[in-house]
Amino acid sequence: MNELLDFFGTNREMIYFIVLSIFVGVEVIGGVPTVLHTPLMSGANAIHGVVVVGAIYVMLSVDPTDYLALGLGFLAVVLGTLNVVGGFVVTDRMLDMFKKK
Amino acid sequence: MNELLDFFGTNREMIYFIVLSIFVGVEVIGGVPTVLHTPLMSGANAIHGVVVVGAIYVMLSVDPTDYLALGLGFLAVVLGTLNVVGGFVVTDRMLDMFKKK
Amino acid sequence: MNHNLLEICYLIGSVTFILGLKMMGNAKTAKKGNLIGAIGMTIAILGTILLFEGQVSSLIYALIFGGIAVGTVIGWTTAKKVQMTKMPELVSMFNGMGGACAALISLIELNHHYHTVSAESSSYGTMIAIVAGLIIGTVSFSGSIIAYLKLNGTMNKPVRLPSYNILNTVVMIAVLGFGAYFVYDGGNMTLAYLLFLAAAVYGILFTIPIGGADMPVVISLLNSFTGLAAAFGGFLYDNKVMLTGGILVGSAGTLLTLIMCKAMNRPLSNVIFGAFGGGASAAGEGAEVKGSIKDIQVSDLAVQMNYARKVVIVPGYGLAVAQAQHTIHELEMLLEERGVEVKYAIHPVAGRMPGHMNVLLAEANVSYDKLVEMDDINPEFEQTDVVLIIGANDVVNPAAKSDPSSPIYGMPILEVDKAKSVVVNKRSMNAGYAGIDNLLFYDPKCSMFFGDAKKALTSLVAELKTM
Amino acid sequence: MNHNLLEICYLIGSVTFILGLKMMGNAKTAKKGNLIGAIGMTIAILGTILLFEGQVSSLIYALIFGGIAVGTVIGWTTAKKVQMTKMPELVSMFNGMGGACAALISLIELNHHYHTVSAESSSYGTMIAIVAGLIIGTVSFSGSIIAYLKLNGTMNKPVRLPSYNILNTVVMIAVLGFGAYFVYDGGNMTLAYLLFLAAAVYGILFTIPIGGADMPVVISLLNSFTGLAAAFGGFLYDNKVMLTGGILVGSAGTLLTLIMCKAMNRPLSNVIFGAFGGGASAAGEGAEVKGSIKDIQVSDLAVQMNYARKVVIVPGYGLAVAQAQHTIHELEMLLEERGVEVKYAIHPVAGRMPGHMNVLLAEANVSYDKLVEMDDINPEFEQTDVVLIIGANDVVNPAAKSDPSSPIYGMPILEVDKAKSVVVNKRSMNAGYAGIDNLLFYDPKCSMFFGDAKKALTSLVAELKTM
Ligand SMILES: NC(=O)c1ccc[n+]([C@@H]2O[C@H](COP(=O)([O-])OP(=O)(O)OC[C@H]3O[C@@H](n4cnc5c(N)ncnc54)[C@H](OP(=O)(O)O)[C@@H]3O)[C@@H](O)[C@H]2O)c1
Ligand SMILES: NC(=O)c1ccc[n+]([C@@H]2O[C@H](COP(=O)([O-])OP(=O)(O)OC[C@H]3O[C@@H](n4cnc5c(N)ncnc54)[C@H](OP(=O)(O)O)[C@@H]3O)[C@@H](O)[C@H]2O)c1
Repeated sequence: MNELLDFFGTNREMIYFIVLSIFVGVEVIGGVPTVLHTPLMSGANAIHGVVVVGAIYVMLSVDPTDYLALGLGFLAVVLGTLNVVGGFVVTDRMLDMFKKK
Repeated sequence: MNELLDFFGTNREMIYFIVLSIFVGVEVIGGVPTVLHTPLMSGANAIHGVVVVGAIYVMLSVDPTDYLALGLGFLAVVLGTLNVVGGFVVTDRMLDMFKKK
Repeated sequence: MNHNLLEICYLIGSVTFILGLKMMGNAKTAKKGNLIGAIGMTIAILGTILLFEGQVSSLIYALIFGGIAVGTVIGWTTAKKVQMTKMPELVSMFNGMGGACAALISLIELNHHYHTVSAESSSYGTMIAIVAGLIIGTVSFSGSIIAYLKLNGTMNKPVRLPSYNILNTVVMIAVLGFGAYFVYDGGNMTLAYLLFLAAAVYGILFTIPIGGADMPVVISLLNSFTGLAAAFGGFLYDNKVMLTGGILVGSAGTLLTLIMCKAMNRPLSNVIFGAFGGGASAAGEGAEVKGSIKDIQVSDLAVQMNYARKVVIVPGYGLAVAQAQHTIHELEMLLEERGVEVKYAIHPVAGRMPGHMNVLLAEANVSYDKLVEMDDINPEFEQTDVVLIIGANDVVNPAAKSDPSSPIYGMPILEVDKAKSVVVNKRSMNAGYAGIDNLLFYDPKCSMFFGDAKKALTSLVAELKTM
Repeated sequence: MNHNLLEICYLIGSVTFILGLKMMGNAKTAKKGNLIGAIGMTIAILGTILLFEGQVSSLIYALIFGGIAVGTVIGWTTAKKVQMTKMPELVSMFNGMGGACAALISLIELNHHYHTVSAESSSYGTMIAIVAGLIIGTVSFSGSIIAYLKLNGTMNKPVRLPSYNILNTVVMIAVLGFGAYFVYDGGNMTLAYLLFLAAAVYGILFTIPIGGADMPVVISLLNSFTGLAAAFGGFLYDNKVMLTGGILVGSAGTLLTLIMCKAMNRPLSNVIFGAFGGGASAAGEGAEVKGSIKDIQVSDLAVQMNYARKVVIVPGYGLAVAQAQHTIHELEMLLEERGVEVKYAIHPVAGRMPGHMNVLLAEANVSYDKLVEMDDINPEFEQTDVVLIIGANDVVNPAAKSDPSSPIYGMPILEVDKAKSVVVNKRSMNAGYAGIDNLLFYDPKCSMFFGDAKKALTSLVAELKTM
């Protein structure tokens, strides 16, 4: 119990950050019309591609003689970029379908 | 410019906190029907009564021989409580008007 | 340990504020939302007192609990006793109290600062938070008092000092400059009181030229000011619940203010710098008035209503002024008994505050199902035999649709002219809130039924009863 | 200095993600919202590379830029080239890539950890973030690949291992236990690979029993998993933009999943633990089928449509399967030329993903104005002469309104039976997605026009042209 409280005390900022972000995420989606669900899902998909930032960061700090890490890191950057670029482009194409002609 | 950057660096958590809170505040209100504006305003009014927490805190730390501070602090607690209690009760009464009979 | 527990109380408080506000945005959950907010507030307050780590004299505890007791009793009883129609001024008053509380905290902190700490020891950040809390809290306080007096009728003419817009801007800049100097210089207690006074004067100047009818918007704005002041208090003490509560109300209040303005189809600047808020200025340069008006006798009206299949009542500000809500309910029940279908058409900005008509009619026990919002009732007018307009004017003014030069052009209106016949009750041909003529009254379908709403309706009810 | 600048880039990124998602919720601003998100992402990525403080070998720079180049080229071209109807599987694939990226980061961190740091030096917090990222990212990865294969048709039968619900739960608990042990014990590289494998197996087991038609919901769920994995990466590096992006998608994705389930009137547990997702199980125990069905000849149908005043087309999953969107558009234009008013009635869950019909018909250049949503078209059926249903079934099944025992009871439907006459095109009397009978087909007003949608429509168009 005490440990939990301590944990709370030291991570207060982080906890508020998480709670507020969750609220923003939930609120931002509320009341979206059904037809937009698929593009929205696709857009959200592109946004979690931000994980590529982590991949880049890890590459920047890696030991340049650790070939395993270099290889995995390169793969991670490729996959993350795929997620980001593919995600945004596909979403854009989907949304093109919703414009009035 | 550099100072601004430093300020940002040291207050990063706070800035995220503020930005996210503003988003939550704005999102939470969006799409509220007109008839609820007055109770909502009144409810928000009660919530900023949380300033009474500051008044209590200041009282708890005040020097008990500083009569000016004691007087002002007492007044602050009274006014803040008025804001809180009056605010919630009035809102509740207003909302009673919106219930189906 | 205690400290961490307190932080959890504050987290709970913050979350309840968010959830509470969210739930208040929906008629079904609103009451529960308000309750949840109140519970969170109680937890935050009790936590602050009970989990405080440090030696506190019993005198101070006595003062705190005494203060809370006094505030609770006064707040509770006033809130319970006040008439439903006086609610807006009460909200304004409570808002002012919150602002004053924030200002007092700043004064105490400054007093403490000059007495016990060497002037340099407070950082700029702390000083900015203190001074900002003082200025914003005070403006909110004095502004709210003026708003209260205006809604109350004590101060019912907008006071327009010569070139008050320029004057106000100058005073505002002066107050801000004073505040900045205060932070920079370190200040002293005399200067602090002067700053308090200056801010109070600005709050008065800010509010005084605005017409009484615009007060709901002003109160909403001052509401978000108090939120901001509370947030600065949160900075000062690194107190998260004050921060979330304050910022939440600050941003939500600002948005609400803008939404309210939008519903009236006026920009906020127009409200603050006054265009027709006074109710007399900017009179209609609208279309020229042609045609003549037609009176209707109470006996004819009674017959017409008695034999109608469907009657729609359009209540407006005049109904509230005349306090005729009970009489209209009586009329409605009488007609329903005789098989006439009766509905109320509720325009979103009828009256002088959002939801004014709902609150007013609910007070008279009118069933909520009978109140139909604008968008839902507009298609029904075509099947309506008689529309009875009681003390409403702008909300049925066709100029909003047809005359681009009209100040209310673009505001959605109740399309009463689609009904078979329209009867308007008001005391004279005077304009409404926007100060413009209403061509509806000259429509051949429309007859006027002059008189104070309460008296006129009472005579109508009496006449109907004889039939 | 650089570091603070980077933090500002991250703040910009976070704000654009929020604004972007918000704007994507509205058809008017959606495209702009997507663009804003992409700009923020670019800023965050470039900031990370250019503002890095430390010595980096040029090999690493080359690998990073190379990786980005490769990813961009492949991502861009696949996304541009893919057929509109294949979008859902592509989204699933990209989602899997993100999950794999998160898992790889964790593997690299672990590798680094065991090679250079003594095992104790990483705190539990760090270890938890690494292991959670590994597990969640991997589940999302392998699950998305299965979802991809299912949508793709490569794996089109739901694979039901014996008592798979129990099996899955056991595997899930085992993986979680393994992860907890790993954190507690400190682990080693072999264990890490084993954990990766175990998580991958769980991802497969989780997705494989779910029917292909439920994949949109599953993808949405896996989408929020990847968000969570990204957020754990954010923890690890105290990286705010990964945190906001990840948490945002995690919470928004979860909500979206629930909303999608609600639109289908099924609880999420029902989707995951499978009830009728297979399309064959839980067949209709609904009302007994009475009456007989009536065929219609193409010539009769052509006459009927030619002389109708108003025709409403109800497209469904079968239209997508038959790829008949261009033919239906041709039919619509032909009828319009002859003075028939034609509209499309779009049910929110027609097809197999939200907005499926919009996307499909837009591909064939059908004007957006002709697509009418359920709530708006339902009141219009009374004035409709012919309703032509093409490959739709559940969305017009009256059991949703009348039969409380039906699995789709409570789902809002298109009320086609109010129209003067109804014609249904499908290949047989087989059930739709929910696997239940449809009494509409036995309605005296209703005739069946059997055949593959594309062939049937082509013959109808040909017939019409001869008239
Ligand atoms: N609801 C809000 O939130 C809000 C807030 C601020 C401003 N407003 C503005 O207020 C206006 C509301 O429109 P409205 O149609 O309700 O009111 P209105 O346009 O202000 O008209 C009210 C009418 O009631 C008549 N009246 C006054 N006292 C009366 C009495 N005792 N008996 C009978 N009639 C009486 C007046 O005419 P006589 O003098 O001839 O009797 C007047 O023309 C809009 O312009 C809106 O923008 C609304
Ligand atoms: N939209 C979403 O987000 C989503 C996601 C998951 C699940 N769902 C579910 O999917 C269902 C959608 O309803 P729906 O009415 O669109 O489809 P449906 O109920 O699945 O019915 C489709 C019908 O199309 C016919 N069909 C298949 N291939 C055809 C072809 N080549 N030519 C002509 N007809 C063909 C089938 O009958 P024959 O075999 O006799 O031809 C079938 O009865 C709902 O139950 C919904 O809950 C929707």
